[in-house]
Amino acid sequence: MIARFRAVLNSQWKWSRLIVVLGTVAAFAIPLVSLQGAARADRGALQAQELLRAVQSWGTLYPLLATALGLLMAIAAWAPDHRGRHIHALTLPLERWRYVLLRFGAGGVLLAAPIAAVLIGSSLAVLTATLPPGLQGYPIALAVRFAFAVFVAYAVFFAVSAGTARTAGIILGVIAAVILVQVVAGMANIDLNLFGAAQTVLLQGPGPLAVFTGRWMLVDV
Amino acid sequence: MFHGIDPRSPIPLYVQIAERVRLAIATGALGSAAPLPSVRQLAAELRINPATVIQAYRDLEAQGFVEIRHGAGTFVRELAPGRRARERSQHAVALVRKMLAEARRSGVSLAELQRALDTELGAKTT
Amino acid sequence: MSDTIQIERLHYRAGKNFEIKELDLHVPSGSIYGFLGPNGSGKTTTIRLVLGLLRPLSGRITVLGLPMPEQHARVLGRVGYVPEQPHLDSTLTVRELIDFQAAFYPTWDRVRAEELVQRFELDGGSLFGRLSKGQKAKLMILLALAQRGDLLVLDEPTDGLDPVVRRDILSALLTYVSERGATIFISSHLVHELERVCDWVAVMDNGRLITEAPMEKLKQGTKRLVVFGAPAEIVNPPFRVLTRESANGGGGENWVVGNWEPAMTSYFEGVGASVRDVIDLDLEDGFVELLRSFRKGGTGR
Amino acid sequence: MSRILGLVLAASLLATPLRGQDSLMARLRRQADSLLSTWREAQLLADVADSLELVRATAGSDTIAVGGLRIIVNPSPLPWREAAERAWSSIDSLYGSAGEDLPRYPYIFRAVDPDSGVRRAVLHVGVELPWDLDVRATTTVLLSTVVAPDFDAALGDWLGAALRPTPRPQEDRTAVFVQLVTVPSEAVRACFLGDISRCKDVLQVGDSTGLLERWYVTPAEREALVTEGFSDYFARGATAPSLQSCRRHRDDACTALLRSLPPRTLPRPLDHAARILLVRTALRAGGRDAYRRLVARPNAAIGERLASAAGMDIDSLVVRWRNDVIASRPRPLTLPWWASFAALGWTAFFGFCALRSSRWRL
Repeated sequence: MIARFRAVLNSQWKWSRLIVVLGTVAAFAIPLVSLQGAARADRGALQAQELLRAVQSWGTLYPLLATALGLLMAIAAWAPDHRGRHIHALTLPLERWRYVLLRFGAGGVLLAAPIAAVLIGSSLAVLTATLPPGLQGYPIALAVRFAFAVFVAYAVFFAVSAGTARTAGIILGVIAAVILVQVVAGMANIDLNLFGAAQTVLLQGPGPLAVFTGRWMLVDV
Repeated sequence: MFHGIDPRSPIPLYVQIAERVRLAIATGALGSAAPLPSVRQLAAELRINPATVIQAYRDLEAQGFVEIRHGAGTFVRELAPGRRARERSQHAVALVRKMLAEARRSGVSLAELQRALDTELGAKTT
Repeated sequence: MSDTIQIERLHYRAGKNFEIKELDLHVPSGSIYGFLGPNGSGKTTTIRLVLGLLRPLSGRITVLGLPMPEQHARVLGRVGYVPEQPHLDSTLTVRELIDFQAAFYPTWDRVRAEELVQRFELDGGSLFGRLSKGQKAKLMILLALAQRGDLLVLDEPTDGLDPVVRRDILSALLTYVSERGATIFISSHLVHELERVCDWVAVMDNGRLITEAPMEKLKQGTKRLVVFGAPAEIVNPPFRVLTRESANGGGGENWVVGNWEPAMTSYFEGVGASVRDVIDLDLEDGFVELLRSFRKGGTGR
Repeated sequence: MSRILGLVLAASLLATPLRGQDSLMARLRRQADSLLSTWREAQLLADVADSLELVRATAGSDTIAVGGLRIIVNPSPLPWREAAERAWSSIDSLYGSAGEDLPRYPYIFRAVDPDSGVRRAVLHVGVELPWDLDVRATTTVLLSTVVAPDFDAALGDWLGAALRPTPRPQEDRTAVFVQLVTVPSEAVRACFLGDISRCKDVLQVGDSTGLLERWYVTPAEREALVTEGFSDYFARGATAPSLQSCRRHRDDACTALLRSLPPRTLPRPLDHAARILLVRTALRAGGRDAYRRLVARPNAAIGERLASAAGMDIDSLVVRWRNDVIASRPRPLTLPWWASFAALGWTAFFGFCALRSSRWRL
């Protein structure tokens, strides 16, 4: 089983090398850059407010990076199979779900690099920057949130691209149906707020995307 | 020795191979106790089914020309002196029979065939 | 002698236009089984059904004694497969593909793999996408052979390749068979190649199996007869009449018959006809005649 | 009123011949007299109605007295008794002995069924509230209606907000902590770091001369204050040029602008939460009569009043206040615990969906 996992990992690494490297560099750079500019001690009392604003604006990059990593890794995992119409994978001597699990695990392992980069980058940033009194760095909390975001994004896009065109079609169909109903309701001015409902389901509460919203603050009170 | 094996001819391949081996033995190209090529080697070389080669070797063994020693391979047996001559004459008869069938099919009369033979043989002996 | 592949009453339909009905097929183990048939006759579909890539509507498929596609994971471990179109990823190098495949087959034979790489002069570092058609075919054969499987399923392995490459591939295949005694199920259009190599032949057309017989029996049993004075209707002959045409010039008729034995000429005297000549047919002529008669008459076996 | 009359006259002149001129004036005067009498009558009626209303509002409802709190409520499922006890405990803790003066007038509440659409007589006195509130909500209603007894204007101006008992003091402290850390003022930062005299400045309890320099010490702060806080206020008219020069980091221009602000409009660095917390700390430290002492001398300096209320000098009070604030750093807002499980759950769920990806794809 280990040999198989290593083989799948190597092939996945070859296809997603660029994504992982770029992702890692970006994940390492964002925290450093976000603190570097704003942590100038000479701004005196203004430093705290400016620092928080900078951290807040840079903070929006983490969920974007996480989504991009998840999407690209999922595509890198399945594009070759789709090109070969899955014949090679289906002739391998293992059950389908085991093969898919290997792919999923390989992608997960490769995604560990950018996550580690965020942890190291943010810890480094917090150590090197002179934080104004009262403000504290939360590198681990940020890294953990980033990790969950990456894995949730990866799982979502992995499920969509692993499925046959039929399942992808179904998912897109559902989304299109929701939009259509909302538009029709809008025209017939029935006050049916599907987007609002969908938003609350997906974003707030334990929805899948809840981990994306919320405070991506490397430094906070 | 095995060039010109024709898989498309009606004569089965194993018969053709056996014949070629017998001919080689008859003409002395294969001395007694000489080793025949191994099944794997001959099959790969002629690109034919190994089972065909095996069957040919078994026929030869049945006819007493070779002996198969497991693990060591196939070797030509010690033949009685007259056996090679008899083999050669049988081969000649087979050749003539084939020539006659070919002549009949192409409408050549026996007399013309006889004359052609004499001139060909005459030219050879002088 | 048990069969490596057994298909009983297989029924499969893909879309509206193609269907395999009531297919029965038996591949004896240790044999080299040729699978002949025009394009679109369902050869590749049958192969995919055998490998468990497709799910039949009904019928039973047993490969190496195990039911397919239920036991596909265990069976495929002992089956080497070379598809019609290359199915490997073009962005991986030859070395990576070999290592990838090696990890999935417990019986992988690393020595043979290296030896074949030398023999086929494959460059380990080059990308699969950049290999020539011949090299791709060689690599796929290499992967199939190095698995040390008991069954090799080849879907037109040497189709469209130059003679040199074909020769290398065939000899490598035959060496393997003679060493391991494995079974080969080979589908091809190169009839001469099959004639030379196979000891069993099956002919398939439009989703139905026309005939399945040992090579010699099929070749010996199919003859063209020059017949004179045969009555229009002949009553249940011991052989099977494939086609019957009046020869051009010279009043006789050309018959093509199947399941022929030399002794059957006596039947014609009984009917008041005479057999002027019995002409042997090679596999290709036999195949063509079989197809024509099957399509005209539509009779099965 | 005369203008409209003029108009009416003009209109009538145009519309009718001149002969009835004097009869019009007589008629208007008679109208005005009758209006006056009806107006006085209405006045009498209103007084009667009010007294009736008072009687009606309190008729048939029971009064609940807890400590100094007396409330009159109509029968309803609202948990008045328990809410009153809770409210009284926090009122007492805040106002201490001054709480006893509350009963001078009772509070009237009328609970109504929130679902029923039936028209109800409008209640002019007391508070109307739906009766589906829980205890906490009812307590909050009670606390928000209770007005701090004899709360003087000086204290109100200084505080800038109403002083009300709160069931959850901890939230205020964390809010003040966040301010101490983030407010862009050197004085506030010094206070955070421990300089008590700066704390007194920003709380405006010490010497209140030269507040601008005390509150906004460095030029950068002053410039930031002008450009961010008052940029549109100064952008027009005479002050525009000095605004431009202040933007070009000319501190004298910024300072001049800030000085030109009308009194008490200079924004205080800390908002009312800090000062309310200071008062609470003082009342808590001063025991039961602290509130009475606080409101005893309305025209004394805020600092002295707080000190007398707390029964200690102003510096130690500010030290205690600061320690309270420093001690209540907000809990780091990391990922809530359930979010991690939710994320893992969703990852597993979608992973499982992928596993179900069908094998029959050809």
